[in-house]
Amino acid sequence: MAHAFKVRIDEVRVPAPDHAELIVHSGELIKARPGQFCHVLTPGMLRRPISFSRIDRARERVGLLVQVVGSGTRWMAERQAGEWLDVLGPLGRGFDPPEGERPWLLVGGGVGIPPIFAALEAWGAQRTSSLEVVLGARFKDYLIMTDDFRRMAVEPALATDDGSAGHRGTVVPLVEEWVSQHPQGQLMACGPTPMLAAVSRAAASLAGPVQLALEQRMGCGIGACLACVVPAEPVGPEGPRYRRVCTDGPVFRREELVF
Amino acid sequence: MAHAFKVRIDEVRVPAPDHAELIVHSGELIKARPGQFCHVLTPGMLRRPISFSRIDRARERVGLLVQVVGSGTRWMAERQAGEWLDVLGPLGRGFDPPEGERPWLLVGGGVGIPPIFAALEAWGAQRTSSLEVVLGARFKDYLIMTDDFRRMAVEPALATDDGSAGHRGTVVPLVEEWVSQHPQGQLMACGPTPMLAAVSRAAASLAGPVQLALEQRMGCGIGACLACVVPAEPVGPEGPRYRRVCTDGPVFRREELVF
Amino acid sequence: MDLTVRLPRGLVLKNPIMAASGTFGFGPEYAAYVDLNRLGGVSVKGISPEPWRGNPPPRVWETPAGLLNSIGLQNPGMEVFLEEDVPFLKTVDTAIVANIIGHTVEEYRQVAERLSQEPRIDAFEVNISCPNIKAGGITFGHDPDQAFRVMEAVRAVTEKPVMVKISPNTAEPWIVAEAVTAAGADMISAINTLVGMAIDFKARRPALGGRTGGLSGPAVKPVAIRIVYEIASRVKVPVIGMGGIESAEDVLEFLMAGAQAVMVGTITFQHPERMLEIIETLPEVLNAYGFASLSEAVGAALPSRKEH
Amino acid sequence: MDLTVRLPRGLVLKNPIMAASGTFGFGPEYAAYVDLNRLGGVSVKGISPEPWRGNPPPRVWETPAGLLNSIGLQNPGMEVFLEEDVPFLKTVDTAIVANIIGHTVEEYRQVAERLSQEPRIDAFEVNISCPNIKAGGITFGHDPDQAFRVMEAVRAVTEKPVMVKISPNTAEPWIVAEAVTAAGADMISAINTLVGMAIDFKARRPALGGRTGGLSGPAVKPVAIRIVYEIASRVKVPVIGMGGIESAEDVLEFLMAGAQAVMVGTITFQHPERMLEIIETLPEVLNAYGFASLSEAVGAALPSRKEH
Ligand SMILES: Cc1cc2nc3c(=O)[nH]c(=O)nc-3n(C[C@H](O)[C@H](O)[C@H](O)COP(=O)(O)OP(=O)(O)OC[C@H]3O[C@@H](n4cnc5c(N)ncnc54)[C@H](O)[C@@H]3O)c2cc1C
Ligand SMILES: Cc1cc2nc3c(=O)[nH]c(=O)nc-3n(C[C@H](O)[C@H](O)[C@H](O)COP(=O)(O)OP(=O)(O)OC[C@H]3O[C@@H](n4cnc5c(N)ncnc54)[C@H](O)[C@@H]3O)c2cc1C
Ligand SMILES: Cc1cc2nc3c(=O)[nH]c(=O)nc-3n(C[C@H](O)[C@H](O)[C@H](O)COP(=O)(O)O)c2cc1C
Ligand SMILES: Cc1cc2nc3c(=O)[nH]c(=O)nc-3n(C[C@H](O)[C@H](O)[C@H](O)COP(=O)(O)O)c2cc1C
Ligand code: FES
Ligand code: FES
Repeated sequence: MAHAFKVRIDEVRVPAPDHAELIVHSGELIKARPGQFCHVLTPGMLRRPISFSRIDRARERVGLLVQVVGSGTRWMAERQAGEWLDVLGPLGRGFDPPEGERPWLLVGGGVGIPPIFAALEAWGAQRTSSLEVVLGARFKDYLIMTDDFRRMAVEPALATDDGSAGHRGTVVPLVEEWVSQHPQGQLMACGPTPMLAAVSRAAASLAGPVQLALEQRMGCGIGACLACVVPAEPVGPEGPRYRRVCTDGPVFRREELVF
Repeated sequence: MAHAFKVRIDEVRVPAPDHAELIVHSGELIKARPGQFCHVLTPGMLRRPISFSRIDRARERVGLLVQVVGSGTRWMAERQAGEWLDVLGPLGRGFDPPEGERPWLLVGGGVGIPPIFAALEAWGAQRTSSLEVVLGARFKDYLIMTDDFRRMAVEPALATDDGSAGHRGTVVPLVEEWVSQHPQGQLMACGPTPMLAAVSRAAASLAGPVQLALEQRMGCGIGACLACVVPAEPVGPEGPRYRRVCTDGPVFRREELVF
Repeated sequence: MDLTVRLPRGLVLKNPIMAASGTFGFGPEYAAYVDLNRLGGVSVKGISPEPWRGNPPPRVWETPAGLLNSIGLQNPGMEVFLEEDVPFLKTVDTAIVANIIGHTVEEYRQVAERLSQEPRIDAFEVNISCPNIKAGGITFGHDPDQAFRVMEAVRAVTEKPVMVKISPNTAEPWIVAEAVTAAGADMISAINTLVGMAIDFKARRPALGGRTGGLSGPAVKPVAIRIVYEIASRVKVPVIGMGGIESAEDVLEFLMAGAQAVMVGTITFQHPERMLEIIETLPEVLNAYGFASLSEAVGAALPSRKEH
Repeated sequence: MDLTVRLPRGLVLKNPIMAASGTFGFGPEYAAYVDLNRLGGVSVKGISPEPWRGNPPPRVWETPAGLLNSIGLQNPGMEVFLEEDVPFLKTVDTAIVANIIGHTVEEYRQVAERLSQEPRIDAFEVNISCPNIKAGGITFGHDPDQAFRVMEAVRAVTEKPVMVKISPNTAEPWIVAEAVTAAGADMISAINTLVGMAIDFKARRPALGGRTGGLSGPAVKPVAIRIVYEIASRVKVPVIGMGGIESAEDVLEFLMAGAQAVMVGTITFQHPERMLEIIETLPEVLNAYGFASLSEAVGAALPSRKEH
């Protein structure tokens, strides 16, 4: 029977100001697919959904990379190696593996970068076609994990809102350009909802699958409470139907969603 | 201007199972009189009122001896030397010093023992008349501070509910006996309200002052909220008047109270 | 210790701990985490005759020791429930309570009538107290006459045990409890959520998509205890208590205030296994406070009990 | 940043932070801890024509993120207040709000008339919402007609600014707010405490001497925000918000929900100096969320403001 369980924090890294990556040891969580998440107990009323930033099956370690935005992520960032986290997971629908022949674009924005890196780490080695990565953030310091991508021999294209690194502005023009050059391509993206909406529009013409990993405030994390919904197809007379990020997602196909 | 302030815990003692005595360093709290208290911040909504178990002016240290009965006292008992407590105090009306010529009885029950010891420590050395101490508790282990009394060269008479140390039963028969032998005596007592009610009755005939230190659930601790009241004289047609333990007490004269 | 609870019309719970409606899906969702066979019962998510979409997201927001939700009773309607969830429920041995909702008296009647034919449903919980929908829902629960009419319509179409779920958002919730008891309710469940709101500073608007939401969790426990106590003091039928339960001690508090059984909601999101832990520790906690049996604790703090 | 708040009938606050009635005594009690000259104002403990004894102890009980109290409006009566506390209040420079209570409309009139003669009193807060007394108090606050009559009687005897304090324990608190505004109230203050209860396991009875109590503290903030928002959306007069404020962020939440100023209660027991800290940090917090002035934040989350 599944249950909440405790995992040991092996290591705490500080990839950027206001960020922390907890490397936790767990034979259970390494079963995760990139794009899945675990639901972490913090002192608040609700658990916090956090994606996996890396899934190291060999060493039985996964990464949880958080940006401090409130009480729960602050609490997580203050943990020390040797402490334990209470988690539920892995949860949700992750990314489907890339299709072998298609050019492949990975797009990450802010704390949407970690699951994108996890996808690259999981499937990047077996790729037979071209691969590019586009990362965006508010400013330079928040462009996390770029060294991890480089270690995977991928040089990500960068965009920052303030131009402090890479292109000034969002990732969207970079995505548009790639789409126009790779009409047969496939895409995986994770980031803030407005970014995903723009990426979804930009990628509408792609022949391959466009997979988007969404965020939404969650209650249970396991499909019972219907808190974590996002507007989805089909759109009826009353409006779009609502689907759950925690179990129907976080990863959806762009055709499934309504932004 | 008075304010809440932080005091350093110099030492944590474990005088009995489920008890802890925090020895804190503070130039402010040593101004306290025995019977006064400080209001300690714990994770709950309200501060916890705790009396002083010892007031060492020379070394600028006071003792806060708690019995674990709930979340706040448990939190206090888990503190370590070197940590800090946030306190308001000293607060309330303490014991008046004993009158020099009168035989003097000190009565402590359970966690009412600490302020009784503080009174002995403060005034015991200057006494010119006889002094006796009666201590009571549920069972042997909860008879705290007896060694402290002995170090002051006082052998306390003991009573436990279950007879595991000293007389079986309450302190009341011991008090009655002392009262009958010392009609000119004076008395100070602290303990659970039913014990104080019985002591008050037993001491009704004493010629000297009978001072009783009461407990009540508190809000502000400084006289503003009227939470901490106990029934007091005068009794009007509607019943007794209510007076505040935090500022009118905790120490009252027996004539002031209605049990 | 025997934890069995015997309720009207032959409704028997293995123990007094049930999952609260809306926090436990239709049953299957938590089945991977909780052995449903060990629960006293499960009150499923509110069911209407037709599917309801629910409110726009965000639908939950944390507050101090509490949770605001504006799910808006999203549900696939009674037919989908019967087809997709009841088969699973037939495989588990726990009391199944169908929480029913409607926009009109007629809709309540419809769903009660249809689900009454399904033997797997052991009881009804008539939800006239959900603050998250505009028509129906809470408006029935704030007016004793309308509440009476809903209960009367449900009573006419089912012989199964029926409880009515009371809103805490009125000055005197027991008036509605008295009205529905007069209309034939076998039990009262209390409380549903308190109406509340939070502001999203960045969006400069109410944080929840539905604007207001229902407040649940430990924050509301004192309000719930008081309402259970008042209803149990005034109404003859059994009361099922809920609101903020986190521990076996909290369960004891509801029992002493007059509840015969309880439901556990919000805390399940944090700790899926908490209900089972509560069931395990309840006998110890009862003993620790001097109760030799479950029934001894029920109503122990009520004035009537003190006079005995 | 200028934090001055201008309210009806010339009532001016240095800043929007006032001490909530019943949590700050009559003023002198906290004077050793808080420089009263720095506060926006102080609403003193409820004052009746004659002394009130209050309820038997215990009078407070902790709950999750909340506090239950059943003080029962113990106070020495208006004459003692005038003699013993007003002289001290004359030495401090902050707005003094007299919180007034009565068992009857006539008693409200009496105390308003008598205190109206005292120049040191800057405003009245008519408390028709205290859950801790049997007659008067909350019963006026739950009935718009009775609330109207209380306000009408007070209005007839004073030219000072008057706010009426609203109970959260009804389904539609704005109805009472509308009634008292029609009777001449210059402002609304909201909320008073929610009715709640806790059980003392050992005593096997309700924990508070007064049986039920009023729930305050962070637990109630979502209920308070919603009521302030609804009243501010419906009523033209300024709203003074309160309920669970712990921080400058909480103050901003009330401002955005439509409050022009706030009162701070329960948290003062934990941190006597918290109101001053809030006053100091409020400008930073306003700036952090993009508000250049206090008035910009007021009502920023109201629907009417969004349409501009
Ligand atoms: C599937 C999924 C995966 C995520 N993966 C990551 C990740 O790898 N790294 C990372 O830093 N963040 C991730 N997030 C966002 C992360 O969950 C929030 O930043 C976090 O919950 C904020 O909690 P807090 O207590 O710090 O903030 P607070 O604002 O204090 O939280 C209050 C409440 O709002 C919820 N909340 C606030 N922001 C969000 C948000 N953006 N999404 C969902 N709930 C939110 C919290 O969970 C909590 O219930 C993910 C979100 C989802 C849904
Ligand atoms: C003037 C005074 C002096 C005291 N001195 C001591 C002392 O030296 N050592 C000691 O161990 N205890 C002392 N007490 C009792 C002590 O305050 C309580 O045991 C303590 O507050 C319990 O807190 P808790 O969180 O552990 O218990 P909980 O039961 O979890 O507390 C819940 C609430 O009830 C209040 N409360 C519970 N029991 C009492 C009580 N007996 N008296 C007052 N409030 C209570 C708490 O302060 C808190 O607000 C004193 C009480 C008073 C009034
Ligand atoms: C997310 C959520 C959804 C809910 N949905 C329903 C519902 O569909 N029907 C209902 O009667 N109550 C519903 N409730 C109310 C709960 O059943 C319960 O009455 C309330 O949450 C108080 O209990 P708790 O504090 O243990 O959660 C819901 C509560 C929550 C938190
Ligand atoms: C101990 C206590 C006593 C109170 N007494 C009064 C009172 O006399 N008059 C009144 O209008 N409100 C009274 N209140 C209510 C507060 O003024 C305030 O409305 C409520 O506590 C919510 O604010 P808070 O959560 O910041 O405390 C009292 C509250 C508490 C906690
Ligand atoms: S968080 Fe509960 S259904 Fe998704
Ligand atoms: S605790 Fe507030 S008056 Fe004593």
